[in-house]
Amino acid sequence: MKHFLPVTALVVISTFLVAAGIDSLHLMPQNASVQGETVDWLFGLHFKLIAFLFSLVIVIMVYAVVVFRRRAGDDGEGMHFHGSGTLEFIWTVVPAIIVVFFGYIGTTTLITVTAAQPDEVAIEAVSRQWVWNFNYPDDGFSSEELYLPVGQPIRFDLKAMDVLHAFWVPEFRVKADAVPGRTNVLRITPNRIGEYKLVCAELCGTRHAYMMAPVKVVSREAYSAWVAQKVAEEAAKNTPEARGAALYISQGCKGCHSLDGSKIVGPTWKGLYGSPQELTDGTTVIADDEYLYNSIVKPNLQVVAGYPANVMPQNYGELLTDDNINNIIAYIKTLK
Amino acid sequence: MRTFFKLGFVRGLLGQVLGTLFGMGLVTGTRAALGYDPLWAAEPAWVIGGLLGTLGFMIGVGALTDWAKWAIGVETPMHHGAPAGQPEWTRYFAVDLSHKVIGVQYTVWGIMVLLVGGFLATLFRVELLQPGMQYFTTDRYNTLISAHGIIMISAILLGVGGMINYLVPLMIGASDMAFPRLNAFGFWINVPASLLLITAMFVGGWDTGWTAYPPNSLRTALGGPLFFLGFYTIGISSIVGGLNLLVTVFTMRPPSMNLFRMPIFVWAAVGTSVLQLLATQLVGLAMLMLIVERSLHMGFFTPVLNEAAIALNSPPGDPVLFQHLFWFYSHPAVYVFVLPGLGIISELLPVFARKPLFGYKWIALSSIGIAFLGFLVWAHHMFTSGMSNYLRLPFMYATLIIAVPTGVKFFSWLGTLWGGKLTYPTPMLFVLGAISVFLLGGLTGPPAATITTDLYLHDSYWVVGHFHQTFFGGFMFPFFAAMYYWFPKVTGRKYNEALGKLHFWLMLPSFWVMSLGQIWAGLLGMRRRIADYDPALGVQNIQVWITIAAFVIALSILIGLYNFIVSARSAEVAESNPWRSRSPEWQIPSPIPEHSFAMPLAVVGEPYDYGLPGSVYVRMAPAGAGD
Amino acid sequence: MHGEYRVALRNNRLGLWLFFLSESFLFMGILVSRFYLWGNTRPELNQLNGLLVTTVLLLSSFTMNRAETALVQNDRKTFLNCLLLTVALGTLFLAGVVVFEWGGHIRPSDGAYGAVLFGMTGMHALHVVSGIVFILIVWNNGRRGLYSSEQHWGVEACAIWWHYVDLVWVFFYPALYLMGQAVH
Amino acid sequence: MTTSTMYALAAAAVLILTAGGGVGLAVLFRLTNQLVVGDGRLPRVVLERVVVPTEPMALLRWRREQDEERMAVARRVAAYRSGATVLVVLAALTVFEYVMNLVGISVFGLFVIALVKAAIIVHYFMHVATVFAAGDGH
Repeated sequence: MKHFLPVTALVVISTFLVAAGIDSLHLMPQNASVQGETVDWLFGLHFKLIAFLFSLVIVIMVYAVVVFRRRAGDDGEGMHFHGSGTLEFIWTVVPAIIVVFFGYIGTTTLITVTAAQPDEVAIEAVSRQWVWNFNYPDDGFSSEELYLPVGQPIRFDLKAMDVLHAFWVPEFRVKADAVPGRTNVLRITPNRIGEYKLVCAELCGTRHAYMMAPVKVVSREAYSAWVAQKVAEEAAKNTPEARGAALYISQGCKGCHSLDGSKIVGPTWKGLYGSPQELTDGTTVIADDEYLYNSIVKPNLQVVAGYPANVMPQNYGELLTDDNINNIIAYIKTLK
Repeated sequence: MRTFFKLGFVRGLLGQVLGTLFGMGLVTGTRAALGYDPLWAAEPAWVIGGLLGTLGFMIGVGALTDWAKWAIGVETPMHHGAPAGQPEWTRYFAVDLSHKVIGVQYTVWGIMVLLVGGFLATLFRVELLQPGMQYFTTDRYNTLISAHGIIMISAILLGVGGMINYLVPLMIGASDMAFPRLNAFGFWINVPASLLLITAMFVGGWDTGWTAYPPNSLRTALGGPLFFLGFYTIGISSIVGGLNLLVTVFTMRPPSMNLFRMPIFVWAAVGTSVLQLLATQLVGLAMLMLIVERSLHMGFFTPVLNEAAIALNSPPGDPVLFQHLFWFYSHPAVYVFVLPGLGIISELLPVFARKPLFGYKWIALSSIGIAFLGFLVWAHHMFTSGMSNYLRLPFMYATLIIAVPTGVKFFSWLGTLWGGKLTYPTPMLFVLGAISVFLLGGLTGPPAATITTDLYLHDSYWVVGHFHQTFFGGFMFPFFAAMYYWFPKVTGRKYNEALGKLHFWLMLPSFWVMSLGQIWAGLLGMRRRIADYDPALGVQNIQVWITIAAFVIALSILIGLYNFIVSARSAEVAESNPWRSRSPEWQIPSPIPEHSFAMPLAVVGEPYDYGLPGSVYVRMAPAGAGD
Repeated sequence: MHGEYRVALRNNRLGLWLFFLSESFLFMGILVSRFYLWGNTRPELNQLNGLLVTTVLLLSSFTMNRAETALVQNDRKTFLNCLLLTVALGTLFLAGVVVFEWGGHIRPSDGAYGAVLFGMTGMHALHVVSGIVFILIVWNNGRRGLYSSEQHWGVEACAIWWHYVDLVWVFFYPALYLMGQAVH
Repeated sequence: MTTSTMYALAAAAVLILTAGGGVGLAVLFRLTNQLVVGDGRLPRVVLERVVVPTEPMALLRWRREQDEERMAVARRVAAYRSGATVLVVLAALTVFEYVMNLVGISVFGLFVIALVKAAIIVHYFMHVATVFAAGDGH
């Protein structure tokens, strides 16, 4: 019993020190969503438990290591006892109660975080290698930037067009995978005006690290103004070139083909139309309408030297109508 | 030179090369016969080549010889000792049926694979020192992290195999494992598998991580299928190893050794083996499905349907199915890695505390409890995959419950330390280090287990930190503890205590720095598996610390290996029981003779009655006596 | 019986059954995939063919059992003949699956139907082939008189392996042909 | 195939199997018997007159020998017959399974039937009990 007081005192002191240390570190970026408040609250609870359990085990271990070390000249054996059913029972049942309690808290908070809101607005987040795209179905336009009105519950419908991606804005705390063939739902109510970054959290290939999109949480007035501007832009988009430019973004061409002459994964579109292209089989063709059409529909037919085959999806012929393909070609023609 | 070409290992390598070439020729020849153009199709050629190369290795090394002889009805008596007319050392490079040789083979090959995996880690740690790409392309980086993952996993499985194969038959007084030939097969299949994994890095690599999630893994480069094949082959080793151990423990104990008088490590080995035997099949299946989906376009995991499938009204494939199959193995695999390590901790603590293991039965049953619960928690790796709450919640509860048996282990270890006469030679230091590190892993688990907080932590660096803590605390530290502890038994010589302590005091603090850095980076919002990070996250300083710590860990491991190699060759001869252990393997000479126990064992006491005057655990009894 | 043989026999039996347990997880994984992907539907398959191959495999299990019984009863001729009969029935089963089922209107690349159908039958067929090879090895060794009515672990292993392959089909047959709504 | 045709076919099959099969079985009785009980090397009926020993000890021994021989024959017949019985039961269960599916049994019901079949195979064909015996063969 002579060890009981010092050990207890050390555990208590250590618990407070560790908990205070964790608090002072500012471990996470500033929260910016209603759901995040629940998440952060649970994190706080977890950190307190961690501080206590860490101190409990480490203090007792270090104490034993120091106090029960073999002194010089002592050749005896340790105390002889095989265990204690009471103790084992206690440290089975108490942790079991604690984890069930945490399970219960986990359940209620999960229900809070995933609950549908009556006035929520749906936004479709479409992911492709390696770009994000946001469709605002209520207003009929799509955007590369995610604008959100502050205080407005949002339901994100997550879609993936090729491989797995995951939708994560650290400041919003919650994340969900975008799975091909499914529509996963993520609910976020942003509550803090500011600029954030949406990142892809599921390894999705070569440019995974760079798969980001800007997120702007703005006041409701600014949001309405932005929507009006996007709607107007949408109306102006009715030329083939403009539709092509929109397809360049919405179909993910942007992920691999640059507009400024730099090499990403596929050939740049700058100055592409009418230029000679050297192919892997050694021949050279002029990039005319037919060539461009074929390159979109059957990308492996004529592969430009220096670029890998099999990277571009083979199914654009099914995804795009001929009109759309011609719009894209019209757009490419404008890129001198 | 003649000796060199007679080594099974060398013949195996030749066999693998020939088998690979034959497989490639087979594919190309078939394509020629069927009139396909072009003749060379890289993927089927490499897959069939890899498969036949593995077979070629196993034929070349001689792991299949006895079974082939059995098939044609030739007697195959057990062979003991080096191959006829060859020096003693050659048996370590050939198929040998002694579990002691196989244990050493597992361990040494495991350490070599570990060095490869560690080397890859140092490479990409350098890349992460600063934002932007400095040394690699993103593709090369992705290959490095993927290869680091799977190569380390195979290294850990090899280390686990080494400890189990060497120790368990000795601890239960068995002459050998139940199926010595299967045992040798189980080790040697790892060698072509490791080579497949390393080859995969050089034929295009793959960028899926070790988890190989489709559809990305269906589109990745040629390294992908070779990685699937290598993973599958490692799985075969796990299955036969687990099977062999279970039979050994259940049938080859002396009659006087009941289940609760086995050394505690044997319990851990049983838990591990059950998981290996049963769960591994599922990841094998998942890998096989990936291979056939890639080569035959069987749409298990792609939601896209062709016209014929639409006409059939066929449902689409689903990428999430793969995750279920994969994690049904790969979560229990974590317990395959850590249970033996936790067993080592429980085994060594009483020896260095000079008192009985606190709560033997509770620790033993907690191993089985963890193994059992391990089957019920796989979907916590998929909390963000879009499962409904009704599915997610039971997995959350099951995951949290695992904290209970794990806690029992921790508190029982503290109970074992309490009131002992503790000494701190290197193995004990590693055991204490393991407890502290595994504690970190245990404490960073629950926030990832409650779904609400996991929605933040999932796929972040927190997870990276968490599993490195569990693997270092549950495997690496106990593994080195075991290496130092049984070194005198295996080699008959003493290791260098000063170098051992240097190893420990470099490795422990640097690991703490590394893993706490990873945890912190994760909380700041850093994702896993990214080649480049956003400077705005403010994690660059942390990355520098992690990288420095990683290099110190690498240095400390090299010091440890230097110690082992030099000491094994020229150090002082050790006494047969330097730790005054009660376990059977310490009651016989070091190094252990070919037939370990001259006389059958009789268990006459409790395994961990340290400090009880006059009591012994086992007695070597002439046949028929005892019990 | 010789003591060493007894010990080995006990180990071998336990080992083989543990392997069955392990294999059961493989086949359960395949069955789970079937229900995960197909749900309560199935493609239209030839029912007659399904019944026929099932019957053939069932008969082969009977002949295998008879071979083992004959060996125990020291009836060598029946033993060897029944082994060959089993090989013949096993081959017939394979032919039924390969020719009629694989040659049907569904190809492996046809969505989840094709993938699971070929995955299930393919993995099972792989085990049937291994069983046939095993039986041929045992037949050859039996012909040379390597098994006695007391000591014949090879035969026993081969027989229960073959029954295990049949056992898997007991679950695969309804999963492929009977369970769920056939989709036209 | 429509459901009604399937019903018709199943009914016809049952009729043919019961009527035709019964007659066939009766006709092929001897062959069937051989199929069921084994290879025909069973001891034939002994026609010559049996000399029964009169001396008491010899009589006892003779009776024991007679018993053992009968027992051996019975065991052999039983061994062969059990295989045939299992075959018949499994076949019946398969037909039952097929017919029940036409009637509209649930997936769960089909699983139960499969489990019963599996249990029969595991017990009678695979001799699962030998795993738990201490290796004493057959």
